Amino acid sequence: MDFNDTPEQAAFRGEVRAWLADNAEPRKDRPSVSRRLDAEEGLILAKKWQNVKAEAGYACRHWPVEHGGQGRPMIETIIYDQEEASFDVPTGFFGIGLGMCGPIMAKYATEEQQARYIPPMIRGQEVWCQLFSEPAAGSDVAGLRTRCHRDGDDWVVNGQKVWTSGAHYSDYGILVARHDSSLPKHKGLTFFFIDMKSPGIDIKPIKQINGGSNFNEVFFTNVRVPDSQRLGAIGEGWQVAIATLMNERLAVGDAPPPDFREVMKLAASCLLDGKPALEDSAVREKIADWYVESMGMKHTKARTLTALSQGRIPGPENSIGKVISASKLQNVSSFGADLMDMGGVVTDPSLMPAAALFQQSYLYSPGLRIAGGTDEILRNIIAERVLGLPGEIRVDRDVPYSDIPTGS
Amino acid sequence: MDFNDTPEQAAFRGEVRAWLADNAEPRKDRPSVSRRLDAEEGLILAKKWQNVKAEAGYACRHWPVEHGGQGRPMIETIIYDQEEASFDVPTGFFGIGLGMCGPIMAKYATEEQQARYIPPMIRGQEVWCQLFSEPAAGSDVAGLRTRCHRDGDDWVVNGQKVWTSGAHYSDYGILVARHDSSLPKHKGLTFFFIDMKSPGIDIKPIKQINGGSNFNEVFFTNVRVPDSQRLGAIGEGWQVAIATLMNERLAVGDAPPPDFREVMKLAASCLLDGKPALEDSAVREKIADWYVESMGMKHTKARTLTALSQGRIPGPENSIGKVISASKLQNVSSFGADLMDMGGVVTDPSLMPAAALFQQSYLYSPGLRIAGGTDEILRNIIAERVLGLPGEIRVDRDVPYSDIPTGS
Amino acid sequence: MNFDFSDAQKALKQQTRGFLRAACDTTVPRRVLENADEPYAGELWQQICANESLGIAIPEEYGGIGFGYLELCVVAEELGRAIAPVPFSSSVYLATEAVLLGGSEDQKQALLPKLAAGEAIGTFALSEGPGQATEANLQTTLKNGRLSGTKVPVPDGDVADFCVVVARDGNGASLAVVDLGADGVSREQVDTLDPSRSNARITFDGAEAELLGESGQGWQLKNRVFDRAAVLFAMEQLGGADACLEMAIGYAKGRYAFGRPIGSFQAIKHKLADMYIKNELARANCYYGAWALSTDAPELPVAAAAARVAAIQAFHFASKENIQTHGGIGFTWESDCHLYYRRAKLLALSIGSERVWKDRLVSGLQEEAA
Amino acid sequence: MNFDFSDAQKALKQQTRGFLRAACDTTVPRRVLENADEPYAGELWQQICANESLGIAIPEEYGGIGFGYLELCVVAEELGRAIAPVPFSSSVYLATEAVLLGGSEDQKQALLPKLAAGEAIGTFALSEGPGQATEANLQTTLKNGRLSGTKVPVPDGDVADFCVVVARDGNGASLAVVDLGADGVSREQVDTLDPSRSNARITFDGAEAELLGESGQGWQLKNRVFDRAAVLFAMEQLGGADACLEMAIGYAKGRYAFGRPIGSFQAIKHKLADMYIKNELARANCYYGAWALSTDAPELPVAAAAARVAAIQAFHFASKENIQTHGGIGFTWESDCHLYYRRAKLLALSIGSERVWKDRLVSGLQEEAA
Repeated sequence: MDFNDTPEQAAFRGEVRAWLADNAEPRKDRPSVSRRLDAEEGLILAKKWQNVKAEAGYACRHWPVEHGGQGRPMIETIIYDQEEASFDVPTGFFGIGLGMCGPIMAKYATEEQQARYIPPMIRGQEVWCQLFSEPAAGSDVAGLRTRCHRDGDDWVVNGQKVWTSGAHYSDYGILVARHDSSLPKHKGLTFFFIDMKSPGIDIKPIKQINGGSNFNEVFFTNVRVPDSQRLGAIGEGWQVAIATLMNERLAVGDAPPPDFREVMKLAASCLLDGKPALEDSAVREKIADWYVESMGMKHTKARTLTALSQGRIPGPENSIGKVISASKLQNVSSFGADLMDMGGVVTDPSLMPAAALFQQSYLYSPGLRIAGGTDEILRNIIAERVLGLPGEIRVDRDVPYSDIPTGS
Repeated sequence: MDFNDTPEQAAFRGEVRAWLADNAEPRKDRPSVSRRLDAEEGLILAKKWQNVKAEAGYACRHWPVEHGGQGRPMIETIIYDQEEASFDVPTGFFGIGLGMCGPIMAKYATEEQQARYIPPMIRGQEVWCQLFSEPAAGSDVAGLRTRCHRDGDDWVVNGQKVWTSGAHYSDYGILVARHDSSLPKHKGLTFFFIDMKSPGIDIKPIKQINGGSNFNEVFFTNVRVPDSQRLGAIGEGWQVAIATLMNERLAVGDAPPPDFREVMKLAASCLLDGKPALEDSAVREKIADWYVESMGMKHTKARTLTALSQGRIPGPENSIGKVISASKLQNVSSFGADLMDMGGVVTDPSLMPAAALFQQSYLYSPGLRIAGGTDEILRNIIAERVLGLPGEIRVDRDVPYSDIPTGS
Repeated sequence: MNFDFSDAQKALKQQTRGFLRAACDTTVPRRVLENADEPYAGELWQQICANESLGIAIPEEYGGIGFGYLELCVVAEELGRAIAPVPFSSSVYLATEAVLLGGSEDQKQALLPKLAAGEAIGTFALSEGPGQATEANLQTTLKNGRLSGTKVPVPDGDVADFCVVVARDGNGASLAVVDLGADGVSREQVDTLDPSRSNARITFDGAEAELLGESGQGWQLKNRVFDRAAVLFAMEQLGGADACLEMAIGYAKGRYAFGRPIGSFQAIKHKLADMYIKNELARANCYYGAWALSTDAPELPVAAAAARVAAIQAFHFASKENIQTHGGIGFTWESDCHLYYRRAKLLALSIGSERVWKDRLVSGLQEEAA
Repeated sequence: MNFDFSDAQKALKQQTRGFLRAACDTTVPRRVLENADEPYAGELWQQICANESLGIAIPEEYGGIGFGYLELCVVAEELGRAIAPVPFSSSVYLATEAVLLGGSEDQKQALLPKLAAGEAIGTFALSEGPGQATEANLQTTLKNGRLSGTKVPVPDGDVADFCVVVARDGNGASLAVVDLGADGVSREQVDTLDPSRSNARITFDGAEAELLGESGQGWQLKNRVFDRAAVLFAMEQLGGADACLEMAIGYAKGRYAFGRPIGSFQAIKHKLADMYIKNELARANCYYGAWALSTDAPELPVAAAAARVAAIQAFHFASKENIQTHGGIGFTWESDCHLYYRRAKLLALSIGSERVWKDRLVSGLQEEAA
């Protein structure tokens, strides 16, 4: 065991650090540039920065050269990301494109399409989104209802998608739709990439319970998509979607703070019965629990990085991350508010410890337990794919889609 | 709301109290008579006491007069039991007979059989047991394999039952067996009462993980049962069994100590970091949690008693009792041992607080989460029968029993 | 043994539920939540006044209808179920109880009839910002009948007519009544997790105030008020928790995934069973607390704490797992899930958090054992 | 970044696993559990001695093979998986570490070669009965080189040749080495939750003992020994937790109810997923602890506490829910479930309970932050 870089990795890290020092500002103890700006300004700056990175060869460094990457080992991309995290650079718009759409284009699109679409994606010139979930197809993605039918060289799409992050600023999107309802649900799906500026696409932001709007509803009314933008064979949409979702699960990041650190800080300044809450054993036990969870996830990631660094494929251990971190965020938030006792309901940042971070995350955290796979679906996945337990009894597997009970 | 007796109830309570004072010793701060004696002696004394109670009209007071009861309201039986709990009387052998077998005999046996079997049951002269569970049919009781076939006026039973409490000292038992494997599982069952001294019955005690043996395996080899001892029609065994199990769930008692009281006592005498553990806030929070659960169950029972006292049928609220109390016992036990720190593993009663009660219940409590319905089955029952949620998808409902997958 | 509400109390409950179903469906708390200009639902408050609900537990001699606390508990449970956006808890559970327990005859005569009629809204101010308020760390002072200091959050402090304030004077903690329209009082709405119930930050700058109860006995008096209020808050929380369970059951039955209702999956079934279990534990403890409140039993401090702890736990769990049961839609503003999730936290922190009440509970058990 | 064991360490792990699968299937701990006369598995212990496992982390100059702690961790994980009934933890994690950390050159020369060869079994005595041992409440005294007092439970105290004892002398707490065969020592087996590992009650009545480390520094030295032992105990617990998960998965796949494997029900699936999650959290913390132990990193106190806490939680959960997954059969003596349930509690209380380690963890974080 050795937490140090190899000489080669250390050299690369030094190079990156130097380049970042020349090209960006170190992070300071204030909101990051992305949080200081509104989304529109943020997007402009983020596109610029992504282009600078790409020019220097640091964007998607592990992607093949012909796609605009450098064909270097994955660990170099990770080292770059680790170093970039110490700098205050504008980010946050390209995760879905680079994490999900790029890899799927690389696998299924023609060479010409790859040459056309992937380089601008890497350079931040074109933003991509993902159109899978529907109002009646959340955990059960394959139950989706959006229809498509062939019309000449085109397909015509009608229906509704939901939970599409970035739909309103995206140039392109990947989409799965149902071309045949008489086939079993997983067999009647076909996959496309689409131009988000196509006529017939209507985008509405969704207001979340915390008041923010990170997601959209997207409505399709006779939207025409050329057959050349089909990815995979007709009826092979589910396999393509599954490959994409696998990429999504790898891309899921850490939960945002507060975590045990913020609770410790709060508990040091809060009094309980006249003594600092940090001396209270019930508080200490909670901090220890969350520390163990946080470090467990951190070191689990280190195991994954080790595998990547050695050119191996990571094991299933990463699957536990979101199950743990989403609930932890909700519990930490609630606990932090409770430590503030009767005053814990106030959300005015100017009046509150940590600028009301605990209160904000109390409202935000329920979404983390749902987005990207609910707690329940993730436990199913761990049980079936990692532990090898048998699947659910399925009533919807071998019948025509149109015969599956929907309750309506 | 009024926790006092009605004048009539108060009069009855006074009468009972006086009678008990004349006929029994008050409970003292030492193990009860049943715990001081071995099972054989205990049984002899318990039979005597049950007979004394019955002669005085206090045994099964709410049962009809023709069965040996007094035809009085249920609340009088409860008042008697409440008062008896303050006296050190030998009990513990008649719960299954009076709680499950008696009511089912009263519903399904002939008048002659009722006259023959119920009065000696009430008087403690004959002990009954229940033979439902099997090695391959635990939570799925209806999956049982014990076979019976008709031979002249008799039925011949072969197979194995398990988890039968008191089989070795019982005179009679109730039994459900499969008469036809070509029918769906719930339809091929028939119900009997049997003489436990019949030839071909072989009883072996089961040793539990705590070293005790409260249960038995019972093997049946060509055991003959007269058709006259069939309860319900041929093929109606499941309905009879279900009616019996309903009685069982009402009869499930409180979990034994330790509870919050014992934790408080322990915490008052144990030091943590040099101070009484009872001053430690993590300990106090646990005590509060368990107090709330205990009182919640106690007051829930009071709601049930109120319904019985008013001649109404209790609601479903009692179903929560075992789910809560079994896990609580396991958690309290584990916590108590932890409070004793490195010394908490010792089981020698002479060296340990509460005579090693916490250690004993650590080993005993896992059984409570399983016996009489596992945590999982009970949550299913609450969800389906109380909350009205839809049932599981069933693959074993409408196919011949012999076609149901068994994994072997 | 009669551990049940009377037929008349049950009828009152049904009647209140029917009234609130008509007058306060979830569009009403949502409207208040979304409009900063509407601190509470005025027309609903008028109807509640007209129903004489404010004076249920106030003796007739002071303008109330003198029913009793079991009746008040029944109404509280229904207001909680409806997540009613009105200053009922501040005015009835806190201000009224404080005056009843600590007020002089003159104060009772002056304040109670107005509270009973809804002519005045009262509230109670303890908290002085994030962190547990204790007798030792009180910053607000009462000197020569003048209050100075800042209280935040004060529930309904922006709309109340008067406030009972916990302050420090020469003898320790004391309670004082202050007219919120008086000179030296400034107040502003403060944002909270649940904007359907308004809260204020109130600054006293030498505002005239009148002692309520004995000087130096304010902390004990506050504890007695909070013990009584704890039962009533717990009843509201119980009602809210039940509403969440009903909502979750309804959704789980009607929402299909993988060709079957999601309520047929054990993960959902057992989640809702756990919700039911917590709600039943809360109900049993709440009803016992209601009995102890109504009879002023010596068991009240422990019974109130147990009701409060159980109800906090039940509503917290039910409101968050109701969102989870709904999945994505539960995280949207349009869904009603968040109305309960917000209210659960607001009520959980009113009159002190779970840990404070757990500590009081165990202290009470120690006193009983001593 | 290389957060992984080396190929050689992995090979040692496989080899140890293979050896224990053959030499220590569950009939071995069961035999020791059922026979009071067999305090540990003698022939297994001989094989472990022969494999030179006892001296893995002892430098060659003291008769060990001087591999290092990562190798010892790997062996500990496998011993834990096999719930091996041998005095390994007492002799290797506790006695050996105490001598290595606190012993004089003479003491090292005298004791380590015997420990490495298995010619002597050592152990460590802190607890003096139920309740947390602290420096202030130690009753055992060391005066003029003589020990007096009672220690219980002492792991393997009935079979060990010598013991490191925490005692009070004029300068505070000190460690002392005592020959358990000496005059003034009486010992008897004491019943515990896990009879597959023997424990003793040892009474010292003026027994001759030799100071280990400086007088008055015993508590700090004990803490350093326990920090190191905590990682090794945690590795054993991790192995045990993994064994429970494997056992539960196997049963859930093969046991049918309602016409389907019980592992196809979400209640079981999610229970086993939770077991996996806790085990993975424990694994990550344990491996990090192993790194800190092997490099004697300044992070060791916090890393050891985190490994210990996570491993206690994982093994506790896995051992109890393994019984639950098995249902009735899991509650029988014949099933192996209880072997793990007992061992989980024994290991959870050795060297101090979860709460003690949580407190150490947070204290360590406070020191790091200071």
